[in-house]
Amino acid sequence: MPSLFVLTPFLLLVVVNLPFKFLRKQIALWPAVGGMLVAQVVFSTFYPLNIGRGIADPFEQFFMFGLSLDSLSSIMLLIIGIVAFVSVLVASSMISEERQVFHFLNLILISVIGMNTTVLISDIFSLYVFVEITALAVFVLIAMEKGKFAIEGTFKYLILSAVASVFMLTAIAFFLMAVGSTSFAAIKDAFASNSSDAFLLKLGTGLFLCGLLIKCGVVPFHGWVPDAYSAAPASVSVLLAGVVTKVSGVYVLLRLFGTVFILNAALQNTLLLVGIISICFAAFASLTQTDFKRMLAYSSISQVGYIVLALGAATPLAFVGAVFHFFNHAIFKSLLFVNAASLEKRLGTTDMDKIGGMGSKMKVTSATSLIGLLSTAGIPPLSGFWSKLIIIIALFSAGRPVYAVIALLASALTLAYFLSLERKVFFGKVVASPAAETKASFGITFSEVLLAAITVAAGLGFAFILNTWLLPLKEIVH
Amino acid sequence: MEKQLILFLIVMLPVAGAFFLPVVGRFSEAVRNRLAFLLVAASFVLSLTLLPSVLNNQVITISQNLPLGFNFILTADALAVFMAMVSSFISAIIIVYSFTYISHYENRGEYYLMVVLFLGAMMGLVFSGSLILLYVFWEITGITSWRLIGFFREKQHVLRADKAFLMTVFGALLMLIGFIRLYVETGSFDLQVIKEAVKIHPLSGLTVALIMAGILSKSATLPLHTWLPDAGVAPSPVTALLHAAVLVKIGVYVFARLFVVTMPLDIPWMNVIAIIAAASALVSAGAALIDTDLKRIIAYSTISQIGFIFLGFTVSNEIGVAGSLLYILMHGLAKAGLFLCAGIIEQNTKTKDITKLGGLMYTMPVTALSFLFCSFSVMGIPPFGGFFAKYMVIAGTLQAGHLAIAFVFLFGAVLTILYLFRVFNMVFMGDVGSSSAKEGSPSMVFCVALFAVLSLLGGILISYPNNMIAIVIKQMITGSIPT
Amino acid sequence: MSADLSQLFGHFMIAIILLFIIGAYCILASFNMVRILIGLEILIKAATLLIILAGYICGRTALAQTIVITLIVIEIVVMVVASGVTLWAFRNNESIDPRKLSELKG
Amino acid sequence: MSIDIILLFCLVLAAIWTVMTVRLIHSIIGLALTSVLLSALMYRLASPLAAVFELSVCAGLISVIFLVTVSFTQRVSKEEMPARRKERFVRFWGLLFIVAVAGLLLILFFKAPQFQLPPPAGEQNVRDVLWNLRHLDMLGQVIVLLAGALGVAVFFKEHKK
Repeated sequence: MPSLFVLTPFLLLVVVNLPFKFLRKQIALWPAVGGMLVAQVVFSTFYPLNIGRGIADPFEQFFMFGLSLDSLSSIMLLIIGIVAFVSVLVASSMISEERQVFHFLNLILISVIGMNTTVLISDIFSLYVFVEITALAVFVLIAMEKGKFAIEGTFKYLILSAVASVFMLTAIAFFLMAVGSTSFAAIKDAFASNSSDAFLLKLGTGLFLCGLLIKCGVVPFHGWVPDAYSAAPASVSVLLAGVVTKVSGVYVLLRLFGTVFILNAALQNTLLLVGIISICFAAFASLTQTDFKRMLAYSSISQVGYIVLALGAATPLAFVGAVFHFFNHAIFKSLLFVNAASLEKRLGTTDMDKIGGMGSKMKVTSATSLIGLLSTAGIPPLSGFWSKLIIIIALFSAGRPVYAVIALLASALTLAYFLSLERKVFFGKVVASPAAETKASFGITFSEVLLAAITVAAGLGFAFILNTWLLPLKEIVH
Repeated sequence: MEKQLILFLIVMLPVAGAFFLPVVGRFSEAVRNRLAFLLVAASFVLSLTLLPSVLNNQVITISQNLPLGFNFILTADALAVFMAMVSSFISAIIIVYSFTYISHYENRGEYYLMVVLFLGAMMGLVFSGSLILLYVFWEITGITSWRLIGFFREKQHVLRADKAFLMTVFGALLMLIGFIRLYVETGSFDLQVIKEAVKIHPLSGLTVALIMAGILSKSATLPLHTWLPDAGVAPSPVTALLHAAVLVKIGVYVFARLFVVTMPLDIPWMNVIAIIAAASALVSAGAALIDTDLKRIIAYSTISQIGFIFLGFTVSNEIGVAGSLLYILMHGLAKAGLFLCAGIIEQNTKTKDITKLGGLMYTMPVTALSFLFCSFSVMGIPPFGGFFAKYMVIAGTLQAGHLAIAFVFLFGAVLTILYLFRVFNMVFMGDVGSSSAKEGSPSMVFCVALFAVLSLLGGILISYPNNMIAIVIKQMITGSIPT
Repeated sequence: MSADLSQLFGHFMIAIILLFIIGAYCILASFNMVRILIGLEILIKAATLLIILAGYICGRTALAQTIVITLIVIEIVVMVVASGVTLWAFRNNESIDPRKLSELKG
Repeated sequence: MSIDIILLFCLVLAAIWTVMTVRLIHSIIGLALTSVLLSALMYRLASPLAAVFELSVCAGLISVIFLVTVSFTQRVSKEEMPARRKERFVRFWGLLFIVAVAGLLLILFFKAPQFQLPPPAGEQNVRDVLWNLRHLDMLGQVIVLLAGALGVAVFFKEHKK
């Protein structure tokens, strides 16, 4: 079963690249990729409900992939499916040139393969390989239009990501040296056995953490995030902000530091500190932004801070909260980036000083952005509230009340900058825009409504999500 | 079983129904308006049907266990039903008033959505039996009032709406910290569990202070009161709803629910809160004396009266608490009437500045009379309802032996009389200021007159509410103070 | 044996750490995008050497070699993409000085 | 042991030259040289297959890529050269100093044996490992090459249009 999530997109990738003219027609390409992603969403939803478990994996005999599917992977697959689907939807209404469509879909497929494999893997080097594949596909995606900003954003992202990779490689080398293997199980055993190579393990953990913090884009290493997010084309920024940096940075952090490595006190404190600084610094930084997408990027840094903070608490409940926040954040941040795409398509800009009074003209965008913003700020009953609440309760229970209080009060800051955004963009006087005003496309409107619905549903039905995916996580956390 | 269904419907009808209103509004405005009224009225009628069993000392509970102790619990006891009836009744009349008031503005669909959702959230808050549910509904009222204050979309309005939202959310976050501390100490958000746990381990002062911060911010009491006068930019029915009937009473109600019923506070805490309430009452009464904006004056008056309600709860004897409950009812009726009058005046004269108004007595006599009646009730002049409430609160204070505080409040009451007479004098007496003024639409005037009449009847027929409150008190006090 | 390996490890570590310093310095101090990529290459070289060394020390040279082979394939593709980006940065700005890129942002 | 130390020394020197040299072409040649030395070290560390890969791909292919990039982008006139040289030397003097100090410190640090290293385990054939145990990495290589091909298509092909 797990290898299907890798092989299906791979087969599709091969088919798309076969030299038949009719296969390249847009009419065949969009539905194929979209359908594949919908299938992924459906399967990853049903799997934890015990429906898909009976199906034997026919490929397991031929390939020794060593993939494993647990509830953490399955919720990640769900997120990847949803966000990639939305990104494809948005792109379908923004890209029309045939060559570009072809490139875009190929790269999307590659990045989906990369992310799917990343979340299923149980070997630390293969993990690196697929994180790198995802990153590569995304570099090309961001730079695809080759504008000045796009190229600059890509270059910054590329260099920092490569430096992060070097950190991770060095760490992998130390693990190999200490353990003699690169599989998660062996590394976990080495941590548990407390052998004489403890120094090498510690060194590796520290280096890996550095690499991952760059990939996550949390505060001391956040320089590339706003550039890359705002430079990318609309559909790509949805993918990038929604899943790519989350899977290749935050997921790996969750997987390794939550379930494989054993955190000592110093590491916990580091994570807590990095988390809280990210939350506060990025929230303040976003207060001063004038570009919609850059503001969202800083908000993203701040929200990732919550996940890192929860990981620092190092309790199963905090881990549950972190994964829940991951899910919510992926959904509502994608929603907000789709809103930005909608504004960009309509007005040709995302500069908030040049936009105003769109509330009456773009009703769907306005309403759904409100849901996204309130959810980000953690206002109940939307989904963001529950995950933040769990994280904060976990911090309290773990005996870190100061961090909990700061994290909670930072939501007021989040609310403040989002209210100012809302005021500038959707209320106030209508500012005349130079670009021709076109009607919002079906693809964008549909994805806005879809993501907003998921946000509301996850808020009202948080119990279902907790019971299905998240509470079982407590077993895999040590 | 059936009672539980009713309880569920009281909350869910307006909450879920609200979202259909904009959809219905696309086809027919009239149907939407009536549906909005029906949803709110249904809440009132259904609460009324719960009354007999609740007065028989029954407690109706719906409980659904959810993971991590975030249980969904609705509890209907006498206090909750009383509060629900008061707010849903006032809201229903306000909706009738807004049929014509709001009919020539944009975004009507959003208006009805927010008002009905607000009422639904209020019902949920009143009946919620777990802290987390209470917090959820608390924030929903925050969201809806934010959109309602910024209803006219002008820059200044939106800024003030944001300010109100931020202040209440900040307070609510502090309160949430208090809730989480309780949760970590007792392992549950369930009020019943907490009630038992608190009997063994008394509350820590920090938790009380944090929760109080939330309550004070929502009920616009002294240190956190500035958002309320600014919120006067909202449409008048909204301000009536927010200030008088529902929003600020949330804080008072939660105070009663948590600190009178569930986990009674110590005497020193009660004294501190009484002093805060006294300061709040005096300062805002002073502000009301000098302000010239009609709606701001009434808003300051609300802050001042909220002080009285707090006072009644803090003395924690039967007569004081009964006075506070009566106060919630009477003040709600009278203050809603005042705001709706202000709405009529504002709409017909296009100004809220009382120095520019005058002589409206002759052009809008019914409104003038209603305003006077409602003012009498707020001032506490017998035989209006407000008199009995004020009398009982101060009597309770004296009975508890707080002579000084009672005097301060008496002074506050005198100030109330002063500033309300000043307003009445400047708006309705004297020369005819603007000639174009005329009486509002029939349905609006009817609503105003209804509130005025009810304020009077509430006083004359004081025995009916009083009997009911007596039962409520019995349940509250016997539940809270073990004898 | 153990002491021998340990000494070997020491010598190699000195060289590897120096390579890391050189590469990092090159990335930080260069005003040319191609030079930044060269610095990156040196960093990756150091990591490669470390992996091979690790394989040798723990006696899993086969594993280390497969890892390095995959790593080299990834490395070259990264460099191809990075060169493409550099090329377009030059076409957009007539310069491959990263300082000029940052000035554009404002 | 001694040849290893000489190779390591040369490796570091080559890297320094790569970074310090003024002309980009020299830099690229220096990088290739570094790769060659690295591959020799790999051979010494019982990893011949990886060494061959390093030699052919890194020393060969990457140099070619860089050369192509430089030939597209490098348009420095002859007159600018002396100024550039001066600028570079000023900028990189710090490197020499840092490397010297760090080298000394590291030599002192690693003098005493620090680590308890595990004894070498049984050896496996590279082909077996690559083809039988690490299918996922093979798949990864295929996909990475595809991504690279797309990158080439996006960045280099459009130019002809």
